[in-house]
Amino acid sequence: MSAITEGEVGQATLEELYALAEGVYQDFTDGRVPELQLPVRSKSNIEFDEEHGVWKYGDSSSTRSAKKTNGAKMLLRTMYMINFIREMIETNKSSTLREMYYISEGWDLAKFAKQSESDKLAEDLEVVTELMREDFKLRPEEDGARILGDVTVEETTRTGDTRVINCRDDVGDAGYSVPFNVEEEKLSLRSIDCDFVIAIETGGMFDRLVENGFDESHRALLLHLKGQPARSTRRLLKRLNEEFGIPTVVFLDADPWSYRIFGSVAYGAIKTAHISEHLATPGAQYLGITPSDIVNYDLPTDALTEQDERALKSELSDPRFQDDRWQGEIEFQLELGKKSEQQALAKYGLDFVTDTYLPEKLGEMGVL
Amino acid sequence: MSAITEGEVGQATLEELYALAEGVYQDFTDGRVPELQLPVRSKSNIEFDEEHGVWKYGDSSSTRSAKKTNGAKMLLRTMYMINFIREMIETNKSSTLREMYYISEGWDLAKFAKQSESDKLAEDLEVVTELMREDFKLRPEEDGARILGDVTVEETTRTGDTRVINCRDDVGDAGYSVPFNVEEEKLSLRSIDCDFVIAIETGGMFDRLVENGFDESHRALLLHLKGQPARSTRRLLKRLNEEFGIPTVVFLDADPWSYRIFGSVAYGAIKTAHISEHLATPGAQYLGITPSDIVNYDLPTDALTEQDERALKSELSDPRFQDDRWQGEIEFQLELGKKSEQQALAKYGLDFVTDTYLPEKLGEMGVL
Amino acid sequence: MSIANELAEKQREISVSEFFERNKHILGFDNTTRALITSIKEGVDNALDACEEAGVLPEIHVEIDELSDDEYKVVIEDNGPGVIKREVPNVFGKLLYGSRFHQIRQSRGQQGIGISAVVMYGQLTSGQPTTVLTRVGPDHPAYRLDLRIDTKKNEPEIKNEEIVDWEKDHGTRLEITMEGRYVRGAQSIFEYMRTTSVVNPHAQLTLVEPDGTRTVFPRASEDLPPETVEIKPHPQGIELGQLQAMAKNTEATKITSFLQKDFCRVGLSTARKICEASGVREDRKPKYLKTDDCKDLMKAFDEVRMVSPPTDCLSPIGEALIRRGLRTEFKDADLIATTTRDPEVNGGPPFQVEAAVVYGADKITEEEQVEILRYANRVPLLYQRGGCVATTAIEKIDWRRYDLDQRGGQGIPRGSAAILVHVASTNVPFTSESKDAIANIPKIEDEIELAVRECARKMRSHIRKGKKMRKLRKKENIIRQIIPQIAEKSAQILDRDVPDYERSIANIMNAVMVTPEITYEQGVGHDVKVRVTNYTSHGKKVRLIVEIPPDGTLEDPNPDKIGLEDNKLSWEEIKIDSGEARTFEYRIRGLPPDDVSNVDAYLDGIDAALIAGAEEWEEDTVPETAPAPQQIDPDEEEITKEVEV
Amino acid sequence: MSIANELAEKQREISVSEFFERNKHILGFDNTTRALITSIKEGVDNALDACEEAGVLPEIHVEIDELSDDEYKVVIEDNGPGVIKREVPNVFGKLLYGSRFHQIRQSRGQQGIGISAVVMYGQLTSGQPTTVLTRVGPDHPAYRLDLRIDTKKNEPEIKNEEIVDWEKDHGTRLEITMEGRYVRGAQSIFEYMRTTSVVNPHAQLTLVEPDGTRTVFPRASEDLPPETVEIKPHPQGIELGQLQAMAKNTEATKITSFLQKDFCRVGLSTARKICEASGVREDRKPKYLKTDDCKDLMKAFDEVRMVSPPTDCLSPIGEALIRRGLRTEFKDADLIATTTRDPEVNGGPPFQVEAAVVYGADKITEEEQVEILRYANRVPLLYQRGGCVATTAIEKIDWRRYDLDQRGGQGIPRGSAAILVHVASTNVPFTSESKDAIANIPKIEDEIELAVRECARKMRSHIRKGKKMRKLRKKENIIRQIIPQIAEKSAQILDRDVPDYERSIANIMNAVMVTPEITYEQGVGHDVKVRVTNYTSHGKKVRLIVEIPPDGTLEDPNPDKIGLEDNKLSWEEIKIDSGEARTFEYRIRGLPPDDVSNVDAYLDGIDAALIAGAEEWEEDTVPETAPAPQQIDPDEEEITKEVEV
Repeated sequence: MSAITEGEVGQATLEELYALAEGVYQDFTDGRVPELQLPVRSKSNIEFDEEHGVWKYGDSSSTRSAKKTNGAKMLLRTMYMINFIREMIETNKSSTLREMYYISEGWDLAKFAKQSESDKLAEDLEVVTELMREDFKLRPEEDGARILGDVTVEETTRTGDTRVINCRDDVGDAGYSVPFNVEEEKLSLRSIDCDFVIAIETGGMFDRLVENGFDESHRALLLHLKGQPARSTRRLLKRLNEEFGIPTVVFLDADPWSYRIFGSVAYGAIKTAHISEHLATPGAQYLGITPSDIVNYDLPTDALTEQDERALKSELSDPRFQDDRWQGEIEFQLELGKKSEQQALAKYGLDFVTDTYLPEKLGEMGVL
Repeated sequence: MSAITEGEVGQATLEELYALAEGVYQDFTDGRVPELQLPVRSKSNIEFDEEHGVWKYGDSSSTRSAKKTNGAKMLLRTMYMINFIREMIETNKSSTLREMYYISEGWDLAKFAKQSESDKLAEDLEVVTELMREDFKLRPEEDGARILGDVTVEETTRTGDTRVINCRDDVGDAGYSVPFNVEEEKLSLRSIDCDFVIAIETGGMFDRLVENGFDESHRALLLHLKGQPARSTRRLLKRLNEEFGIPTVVFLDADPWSYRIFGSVAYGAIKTAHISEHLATPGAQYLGITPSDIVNYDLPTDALTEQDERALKSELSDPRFQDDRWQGEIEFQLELGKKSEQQALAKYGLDFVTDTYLPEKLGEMGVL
Repeated sequence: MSIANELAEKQREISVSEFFERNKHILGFDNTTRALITSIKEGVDNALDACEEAGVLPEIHVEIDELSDDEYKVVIEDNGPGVIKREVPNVFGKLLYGSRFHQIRQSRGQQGIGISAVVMYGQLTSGQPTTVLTRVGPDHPAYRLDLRIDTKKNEPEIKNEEIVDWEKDHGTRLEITMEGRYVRGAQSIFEYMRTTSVVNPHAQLTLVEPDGTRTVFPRASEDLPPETVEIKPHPQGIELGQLQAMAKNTEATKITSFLQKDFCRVGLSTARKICEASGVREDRKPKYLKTDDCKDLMKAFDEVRMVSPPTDCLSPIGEALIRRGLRTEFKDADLIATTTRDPEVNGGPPFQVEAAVVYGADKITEEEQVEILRYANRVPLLYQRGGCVATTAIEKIDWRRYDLDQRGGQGIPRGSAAILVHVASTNVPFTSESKDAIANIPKIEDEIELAVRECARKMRSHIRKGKKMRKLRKKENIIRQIIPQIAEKSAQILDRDVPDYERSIANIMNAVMVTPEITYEQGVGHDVKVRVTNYTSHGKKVRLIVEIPPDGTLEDPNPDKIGLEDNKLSWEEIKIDSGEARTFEYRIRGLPPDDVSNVDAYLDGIDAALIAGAEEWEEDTVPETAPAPQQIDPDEEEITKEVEV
Repeated sequence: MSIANELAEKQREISVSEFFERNKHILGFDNTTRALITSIKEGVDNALDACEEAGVLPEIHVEIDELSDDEYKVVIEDNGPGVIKREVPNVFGKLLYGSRFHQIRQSRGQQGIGISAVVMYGQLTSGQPTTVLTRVGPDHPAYRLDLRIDTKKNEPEIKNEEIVDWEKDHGTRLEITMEGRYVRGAQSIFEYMRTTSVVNPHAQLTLVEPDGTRTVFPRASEDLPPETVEIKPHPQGIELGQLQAMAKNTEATKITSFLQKDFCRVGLSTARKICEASGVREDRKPKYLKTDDCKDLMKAFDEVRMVSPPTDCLSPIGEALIRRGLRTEFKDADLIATTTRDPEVNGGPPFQVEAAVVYGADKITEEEQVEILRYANRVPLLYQRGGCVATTAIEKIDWRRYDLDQRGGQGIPRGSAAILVHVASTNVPFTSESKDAIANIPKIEDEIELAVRECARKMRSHIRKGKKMRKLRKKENIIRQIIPQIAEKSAQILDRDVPDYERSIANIMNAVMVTPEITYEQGVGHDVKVRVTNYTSHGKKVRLIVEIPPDGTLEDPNPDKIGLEDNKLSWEEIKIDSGEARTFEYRIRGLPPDDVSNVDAYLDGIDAALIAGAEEWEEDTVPETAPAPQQIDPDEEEITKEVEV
């Protein structure tokens, strides 16, 4: 990795943002109605990017025009936000998305009504400039992941010191807390002595694998996704996979929301399809729980709710889930009408997951 | 702290649980309807415990009798759960509450319908035996806290090694992740070089204080509560306060739910009033945001919802909130009809909280 | 000439037939669909009245033929007493002519308008006369007459008349051609016939529809309704103007005999008390009474204590028959609750209200408005539901109190229920001569409300009792499974023998449970097993009593030492030890499958609080039968003597 | 003796007064409260009819005195033409006697029952005769008669008769004593008088209540409603039986002259066509026509083209008067939409439906059911709302389509609206003689539905137009604030001068906006300012036209070069540049504050798509006045010649 200084990143970001303001300014000068073009950000407009092996936005676009009251408001907010980002870059600060929402208190008519509006605008800016939120010095409230296993990282702290940490020997049983910025300039990955990475949905299961010593017994790097994983988590998974070249397996519940998590890890999330090549790990494999597991292992289940069914049907038509295995599993689950959780394996005792289930599944997948 | 071995703890726990089974057995032998007596676990039955300076359950009790179908079911479940705990203690295992819920799959009629039922039964067992969940080898799904600051701890890992960690110098910017068990046998507190502990509700604010170097500039130990704090977090706060004798301040949003958090930190939570002396930090002080702050600092607000108002009124009659300051603040807020969040301070820029607000408030409180 | 003179020249008398011809919608001829229904209704009501008056079990045949587009021939034939030839033109060809108008007794027809109006409508729309075929007995010829009405004069015209052969000994057959439209559905001839059959189980009705479909609504009871008796006006039920008219027209020459002869419930002593109270001399001639005298008498009527008028002028359907009719309609209903109110006789014509509530039938879904079945003098009311006092009385009730859904606590409730209301009266106050809706008379509304509420209360207690019993049975099931497991598990933890838990179980249930089980087999009947389990901690002496459906035959009771009285089957007292159970069995023959859907059981000898699944036995439980006509008051007898004097 | 013989002995004729005496609820005397209302209603309706027939502006005085508990004296006095002495007993003392029954024209009373029924009710409940005081002109004496009805015979009896002094030149005064109960509220005499006054602005009504309160409902219009004309039956509106009766009673001796003389819209040529089409010879004597001949004629009536019957027998209220009446009631209403349908004349008696919908008045809250105001021949209907075709027609409409709340898309909707329905007819088909509800005649229901829907559509477009305009104004406000800020901010980021944004703004709005502003000042009137802003990117030539309320006076238009035609005020065409605005002003005098609540504006010269806040001007916009009686058809004229031949 070539070393990139923060200053350089900042200047490039500002150039992109100025270009936006320039467009609006020019519209006024020419008597046109100012507008912004944005790709359509929905399932219907994502395409497979052969180069990176991930899903990205296609060519459909929508126009945000000052013709509509809401469009005009968003344009004004965009101008304010560009101004704010400029200030942060110039003073070397960063801000949470929630803080930015409150910052807008002073923006008069451009004030946001809800945080979801300001979050969305930040994403829009990413999309238009093809930059990442981190470049704008904006970060989410979300917690970063925890990892535990024999990997050594080097973190550049806020004070500028570098700190080398082994994520098994230098940390407690709770593991290493990943910072919200995991880009090279903040965190570099030194070395690893694991055979694969296993990303886990729930903390309970993460702790179970820690308690049962799965990291040592099976040479695994354990990573806690904390539900729908934060960008930094997905980015870290991507980097672990790319930089160390070891397999990534994902261990989730058997329900549509978990499949969505897997989709965002392996293929790219729809909301962040503009930066899928940075966030998605195309080689990641779905370990379980699969709908077939529900039957094969006779797991405790809950009935699918109407919402679940709608979500499953929506996934059936999702371009990312078109391969035969996914189609077969989802259709099977709809037929079954059931869902199950990873901790349901406890039905067979606390050690079943590490002694039986994971070795069997990893064996099938050729990872063990 | 005297060293207590795990084996000793286990034997004492089992004695208590056997006593319960004995009572039921005796009821049958005498032809009585088996029953359990439990303290009433509500706001109406908590009393101030002069000895520990915390709020604990009073004398009101309710009877769970096999006369009612539900009572009979709970008694059966109690028997099953005692059996399961015995097995864990004997094999030196632990389990998440969720895992236990799934374990009950094999319990036939005693199977739980929802996890909330099994969680509640575990709490009931604590109440009756006057032991803690940790003694039963049960732990929650909840994430532990993160701390950052100049404190050194020694963690006994699952492998039995001890590991010494300085929570500023040996960790990344995300801080040290506290394990789910923070009892002496797992975590001991070695030394500290801070003037006070500041417990913070949101991750965004925690990261803001980290980014702005508040730990170093004001000699503070930062602790992220993560919303309603887990037991282990409250236990840790208690231990930091007791073992190092430094002040604890709590920095939350200005809404009834945050006051409830403060109540559980400082006075003892109603749900865990049976172990308040282990979990509550009577010396903890509420720093803000206070309803007065909303007006004094002219903060952005949301209107109180009906739920908020009900919660505030309920707090007005809560025995824990009877002192004049709380009564005054809550009544003022009801009059105001508004609430506000700690990140709302960003209205005045990203540094306002560390440069102005916290120093002012800490000064008023006599901590700085 | 003044304008008034001009106007005066236009003044003319209007004949009653002209009036109704113009306003035929008032009589129920709003449109062609309805006209056809109204015609059948008037004909069948008339036929039923005639048969009952003559004491004949009605057999009524209705046939509708489509002659051409919109033109139908309607045939109504009965086995009634027939009409003597001389009266035929007046009865069928003159409006406001009849036998029942001046009688105070319950009958379907009253005004002498209905059937003549059908004849008038037929002639108006088809131009054809009506054909009447009638015979009054086997020794009399059968006559066939064609007749029209001269509406300008309200007088019949006979167009043709002959003696014909007829296979019937007696009866009447009408053939009327008219414009019409034949439909099926909620408001239809079929529906009218079906609902009529529900409350007239003694009649056999046959309907032949235009497409040839023949439907027989068979006779379900061989008993004619008790004959209603004509009564004289009661002093407390008349108005001043009526009293004046009666006084003017009486044959009596003294006030006292006038009061005794022309009123009911007035004997000599009562008549004297009235005179005394009013200050009118006993020997005054009624013809010469002044308005003020009459007013004084009216006041005295209210002051002097008098026996209520007799109620044998009324003929309610009776709760048993209502239930049977509704059971035919709602076979799977969970409950049919009925009420027959006492006749209401003070002031105005006597009337009596009956109501029923059907609950939990499949054909009425939870989300829809409840069905309302309205009857007046055993005649179903199909139209003008919203304008009827039966409906407004139901709408006023807050049904949420009776566990039905109702927006804002008023209006027609929603739920799986049907409500029946029957108003019987010597003079039902319809809102119009089309007899679609009963007028909003406060007293009638009150009575309907009371009757419906009574049924609603039964429904509510049924709903709640059902819930309670289901809960108890569930508890029994669960306790019998769980308690042994608790015992076993506690023993396992302590590594001891399993303790005896039976006494604990008895302590928990603490009730004597009665659980009936009914099985039906074709050709055999209903086999009923009633299990009585003593879930209390002590032995109990109990006596079981069950109710047997009135029309069923009891067989093979076991144990066979029984008593049977008023449809109540009771066994000898028996001791059941704590934790023990006994089973009582019997069979009921002769009832259709749906007629026995639950068992009303009673336990004697233990506290009500310890009984589950049955009622506590109380001696005064009254058997339920159709209401009997009231006894004539002794005071009534005096009249005869007086008149003879 | 056969049973039939026994029964026959009881058969009797019933007089019409006996019938109605027994069934007085049919006439609206259900209870004492209602009896009092009905009595006033019959008296006032009669008085209004009489005055209008005589061409006199009605002045009607009603007074109710409480004599004792439940006994009232009712006085109704009018300034009508009076009744000649000879006719008094029949008019007031005989049921089914009157002048309007045989006439085909619109009037309130029709059957000759109403007022006699009041007399009968009075005598029945109080025993007192009715007193009639009447005078037919200044040259005639005033007579005072006391009379009763012999209900057994339906014949009047005069009890007393004298000539008296009376200050009135002509008129009639009735004094009737009766049992009653006086109430206020939704169904009351006061309410009847008030709602009557709403649709009879030409009448002055005075009410003196028992407590002495005197209320005058003043005359609001000096014009009598257009006089209605009596017409003969139209061939397409009669039934077979009617034709037969007419043929039997005609004086004509040939079919052709029968058709011309006794029917309307039949001239010689039409009569001949009918005979030809029916195959009935022209010279046949009507008296001897057979049923089949009549049927053939009936068929021919349908085949031969005929002009519709004249409609000057009807007298609708007219949209303007309905609006005025409703505006008095609902002062703050956002909208009053009205419709007068064309008369419906094919088959049956002619009738005409008017409807109005009031929207957004404070006194009707959003959550409650809408108010329904029903009228028949200008008479308000207070009772039996649920049984009336006006209500069922409203209930059938899916009001959710018109933006009102309605559960399940049927039933009475909820919302801040009131619905008025008026049915005018030569023979309104009431469900009963109490005239509470109009019967469910499909054609009438259809017309009501169409009329109400038309108003509902206007209401919906008003609701939506309001929403649209509010949106546009909001947009204008926001755009004028936001765009400059965007420009400024983008300049700040780029560190340049603020660009000119006006052309961009014009591009955004792309409309010519019309925004009126109304201010009212006591003693001055309504000042109206209409601002027209050109928010398009090019200059536009426009002409503004605004509607002036018909009863207001226009003052000070500015600019003052204007045209005024049919209440439409128009300015000269003017050019407005892009981004510019012009203001037009005028004043309206002479209207109450609430009468001008919005401005109907039109723009001429630009595309409808570019107009905001106004309508596009279309030349054919028709001025709105009360409907004029139709012209008599020329074919009608032929008759006179024929008859003379």
